[in-house]
Amino acid sequence: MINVVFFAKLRESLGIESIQLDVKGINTVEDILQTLYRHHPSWKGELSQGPLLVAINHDMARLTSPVKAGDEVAFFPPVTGG
Amino acid sequence: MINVVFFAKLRESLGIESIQLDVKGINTVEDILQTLYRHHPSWKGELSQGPLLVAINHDMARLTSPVKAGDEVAFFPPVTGG
Amino acid sequence: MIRVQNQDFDINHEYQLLASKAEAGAIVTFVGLVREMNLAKKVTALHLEHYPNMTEKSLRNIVQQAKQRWELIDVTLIHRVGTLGLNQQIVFVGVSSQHRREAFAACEFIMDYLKTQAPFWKKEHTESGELWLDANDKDTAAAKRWQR
Amino acid sequence: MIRVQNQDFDINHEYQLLASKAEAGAIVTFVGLVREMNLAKKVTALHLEHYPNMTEKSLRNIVQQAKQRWELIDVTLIHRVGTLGLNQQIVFVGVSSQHRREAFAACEFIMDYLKTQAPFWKKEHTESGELWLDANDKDTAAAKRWQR
Repeated sequence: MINVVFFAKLRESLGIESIQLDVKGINTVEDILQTLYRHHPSWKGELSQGPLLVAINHDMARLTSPVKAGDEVAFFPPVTGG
Repeated sequence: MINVVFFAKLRESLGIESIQLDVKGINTVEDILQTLYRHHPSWKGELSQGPLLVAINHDMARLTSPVKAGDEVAFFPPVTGG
Repeated sequence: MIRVQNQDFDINHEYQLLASKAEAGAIVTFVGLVREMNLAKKVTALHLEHYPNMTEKSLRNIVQQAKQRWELIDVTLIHRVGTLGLNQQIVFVGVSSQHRREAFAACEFIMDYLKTQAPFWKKEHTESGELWLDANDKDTAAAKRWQR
Repeated sequence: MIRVQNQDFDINHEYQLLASKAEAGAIVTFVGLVREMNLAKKVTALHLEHYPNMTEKSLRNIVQQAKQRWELIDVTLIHRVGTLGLNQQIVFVGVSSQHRREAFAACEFIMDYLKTQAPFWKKEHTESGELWLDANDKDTAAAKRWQR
């Protein structure tokens, strides 16, 4: 399983905080997005609306970064704290 | 009269806080120094030992700056506050 | 010392901790406050979301980088999350060092990196509704200055 | 607000004054303390002399320059004179502005100019006697950075 989590505007617009995906067929962050789009076609618009940041296990990553079972993959917009 | 004042290390090494000079023959800061050297030959060493700053009526000035009766002329070493 | 917390912080307490070391000659602090006006809208409150664990890890990493770049004595970094009212304190960065140059540089560096790298997101409550803030080009440019 | 005084100042009080304005989004403060070691000598106390009236005029002029260069809300500048013990506070600079960049720049600018232009002189009391400090090339270089 891969734990996918969303933050801020994304979490609100998708109406979901986290989702667990079977790792089968998923090798990269990009594969996660494709899987999500297949299950929820409407998410494609939300997730590609602005710059999309991704972290794997609390470290910043890229769409091409590899993922494996047990990973926590987070999607969020650019940060605005401080 | 011109009121000449000294600060910090200069005040201590000359052993004097202020001195009043007759303005006669004094047109510039440099003239003040020459007058002081004439009256106190030993001061020349003290006053030319390091960088010497000068202010006229609380504004920074130069050795060539003009002075007039009633001015307060201050001599001091580079500042070290903060 | 790094903290992410709901509750407010006490400037004086944090300052006194930094000042208590005998070798400290310079202390620079930064405090960010909820401003009344932003983007020409009247703000009534601010909501701050973070990513538990990742945010703390990111802040530790930023402070670590500052300590590697400059000779510092101590760094305190506190960032609040949750809902904050007008004029409330959001973030505190305090840096002590022997000389002022290092404390100024490190304090500003930490804020510039926090603004662009630490997972915090702001939602403003204004008179005309709620609005997630967008990232700011000025902040991106500020963080870039430190690259070498 | 500019003050030259013998007595100590209260960081918290000064900070709260700066933070009390609704438009303030960023507050940067600098505090300079009497350090235990300087030039490898153990310091027991510090004596600060100034030039009454000229010092205040010089500080007003420095703060005025900062306000002309950056959009600031408020500036507080307090410098102590007389004899100060170890770890005591020497100087406070607090700047509030809408955005952090201006507050950081102005606070550092004021310190760099104060260090090279305001008539203050420090005499250190050390275990081996009293010593007037010499001006510092690093401070001269720091002030030069702001020339344009």
